[in-house]
Amino acid sequence: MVPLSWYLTLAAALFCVGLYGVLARKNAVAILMGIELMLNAVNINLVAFWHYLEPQVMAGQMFTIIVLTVAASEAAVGLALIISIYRRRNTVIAEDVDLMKW
Amino acid sequence: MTVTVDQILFLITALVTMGAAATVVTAQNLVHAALALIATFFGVAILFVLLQAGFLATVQVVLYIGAISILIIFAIMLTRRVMQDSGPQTNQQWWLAAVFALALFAALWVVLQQVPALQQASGSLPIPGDSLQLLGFGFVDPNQYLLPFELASVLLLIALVGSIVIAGEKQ
Amino acid sequence: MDIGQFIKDPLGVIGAFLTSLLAGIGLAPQAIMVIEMIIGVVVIASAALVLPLFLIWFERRVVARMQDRIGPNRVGPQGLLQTIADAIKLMIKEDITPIGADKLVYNAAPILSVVAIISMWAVLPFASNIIGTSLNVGALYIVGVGSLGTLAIMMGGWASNNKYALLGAFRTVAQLVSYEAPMILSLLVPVILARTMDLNGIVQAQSVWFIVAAPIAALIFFVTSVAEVGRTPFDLLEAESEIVAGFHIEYSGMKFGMFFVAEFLHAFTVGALTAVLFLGGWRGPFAEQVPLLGIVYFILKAFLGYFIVILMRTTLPRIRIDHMLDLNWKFLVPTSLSVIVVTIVVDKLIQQAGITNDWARSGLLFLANVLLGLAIFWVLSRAARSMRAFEGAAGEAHHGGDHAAGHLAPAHGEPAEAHAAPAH
Amino acid sequence: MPNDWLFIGIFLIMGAVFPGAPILINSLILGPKKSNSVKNSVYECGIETVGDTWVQFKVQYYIFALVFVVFDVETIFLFPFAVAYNQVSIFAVLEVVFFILILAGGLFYAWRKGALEWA
Repeated sequence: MVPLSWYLTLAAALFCVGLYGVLARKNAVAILMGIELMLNAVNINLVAFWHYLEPQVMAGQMFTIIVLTVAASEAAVGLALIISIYRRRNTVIAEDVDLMKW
Repeated sequence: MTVTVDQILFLITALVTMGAAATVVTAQNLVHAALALIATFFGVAILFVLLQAGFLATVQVVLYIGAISILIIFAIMLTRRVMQDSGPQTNQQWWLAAVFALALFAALWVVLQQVPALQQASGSLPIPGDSLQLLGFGFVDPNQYLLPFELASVLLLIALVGSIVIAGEKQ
Repeated sequence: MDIGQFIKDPLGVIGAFLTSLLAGIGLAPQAIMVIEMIIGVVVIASAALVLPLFLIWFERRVVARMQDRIGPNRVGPQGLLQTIADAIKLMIKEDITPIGADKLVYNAAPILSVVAIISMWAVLPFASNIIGTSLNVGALYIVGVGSLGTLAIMMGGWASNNKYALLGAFRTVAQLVSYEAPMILSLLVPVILARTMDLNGIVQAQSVWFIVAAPIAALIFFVTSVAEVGRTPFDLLEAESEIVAGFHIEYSGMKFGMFFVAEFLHAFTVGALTAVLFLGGWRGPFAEQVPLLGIVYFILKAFLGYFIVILMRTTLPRIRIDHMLDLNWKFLVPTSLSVIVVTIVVDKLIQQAGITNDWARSGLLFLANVLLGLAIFWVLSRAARSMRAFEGAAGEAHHGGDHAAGHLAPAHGEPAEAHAAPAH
Repeated sequence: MPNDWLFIGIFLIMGAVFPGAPILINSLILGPKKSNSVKNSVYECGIETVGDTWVQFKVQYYIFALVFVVFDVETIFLFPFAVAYNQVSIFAVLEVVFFILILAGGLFYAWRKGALEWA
């Protein structure tokens, strides 16, 4: 059998790759993709814990679906913001949006 | 230690998923990054299958590959600039980000090693055959997850209204 | 081998025979299982891929008859081998990849488009015990692999390095994505009625066909599925007279052929899915006892659906993109939402009232559907009346001037169709 | 259940091999290979290509995809409910009706805002 720690390690690695994408990418859409990776890593964790620790309680799967909902909402609103910024300022580079920067 | 079929499947899936994820954060071309993201989603779906959560695997494909990635590709096309699509796609602090991500991974790994319960979990617990029914019943049971269920619909409503207000304004 | 046993459970007999054969060679049980699965997959997949050869001939003949022509009748008896000749022609065509195309994505797109359709066949119940696999999330699985087809179109259009292909792909994806919403919603209705997502379970629950209990959902499912295939009247993706050919313009040879195969196979799969979800699938006289008879019923019902798709193609004109999207978002989605609400409420009330007879239950649900249909009709006629009054007033104000301005066709270079000015 | 998914996995792989084989036979063996730069250039509509493959898309594409995503997520919640339909009470059904009505409100809002118009 595959030990639980393998899944957790994979999820941690996926989370860190996503985090790198969020921190290092210039393009705002790419930053959002990094966030999606991180949310997926969280989902792997949730499902792995459900499978290994409490398969008769559906909380793990339930939480995963809520995370999916949040991911969908986040993608929808985030991308809408990016499109709006692009139409006003003609850029999708996160660093160029610095009007509020002190 | 012998390697079982399960473990081989897991390792292959994990390798492909991580490779695709690495492409997502390094690809110069954003559309390539989006396609790699789809591959990552698919890899995660296979992991869900290996964890015997078939419903979630299907949801992963329907929702992430069928809906969210389409949204992302549309957004990429709507905000495409020839100038910004070429050249390096990372900012000046990318090395700092890499160090930070690696440090976080190291920290998580150390934590994983120190919790014995995580090493011992064998996955031999029986999976209920009617897990789908349990899930559906849990959604509408006031003693279980009714509140998140209704809140999800409110959240979706807010996301819909907000996105239309933000993206749909006339220039 | 016992003939009676074979008639009852053909797959079981063949499986037992294969198992004993392979065990004789000395293979492990797991290996035998995998080999049997591979054999099953090869049988289903090759059947699904050979089928379009016949479907294309069938469609060409029917379309020709509708248009008072003869159709292909030279190659082979009744022109049956015409498609094979066409396939050979496609095979010896040069395979061109345009300059600047993204090689990997460009080549993966046609394969993915076939995979998306063919994978649906893995869960289709051909008979009571002849089925690829009865997945417990079958209905959702159909939606999931169907969305891979959307992805293939997007990949093909983007990778071709061609403005028109990209535009065609985007229009297509906007259409597919829009029509997927009411399709999933109407797919939910048979799942509610059967209380399972397993397609074989859905068929088994249909002692009374679900088209009786859910006629509106059946209609919406069928129409939206046809839109998903991109057939006339929803063929804006390859409207020959408007845009060049849509997303697959740069493809040649067998890669184009694969998009073609995917379309025809998808059209037939629409018929098959409608048969499974609403027309009782393999159900029919003696289908329980003789599964092979179930296959015949299933194929007949699927062909009925496919035939209606062809009739729609030959009779209806193409609709404009704004009308198409209006039809979807302002009619089909609200209607399917109200169908779901009516179904879950009425079915629960029936259950609470203790009515267990399937005919009584279906009849009551049918009644509810009829009432809902009348209500929808009433709302629509009121909306149409107020719209006419509004347009009439606008026309008076502008002396029949440019009241069509608000309805101008989208700005993607297709000629604005003549806007029929309403009489005032 | 894992066996079902093994079958699906084999099916997906085979489903890729079956259409891939004729394409490979076509491009590697049977098809002629006399390419030149004109033949390989982008076809578009027959005349020579002008400019880069960059077109400004309407934001409308995004809006439709957005509304679709919201309804997709909604159905994900409803499918498990449909499977558990036999056990739930009439009260639970009303909750689901409420759930659907909230999202129908979102659709209604999009409609009134004119977000569902194409032009």
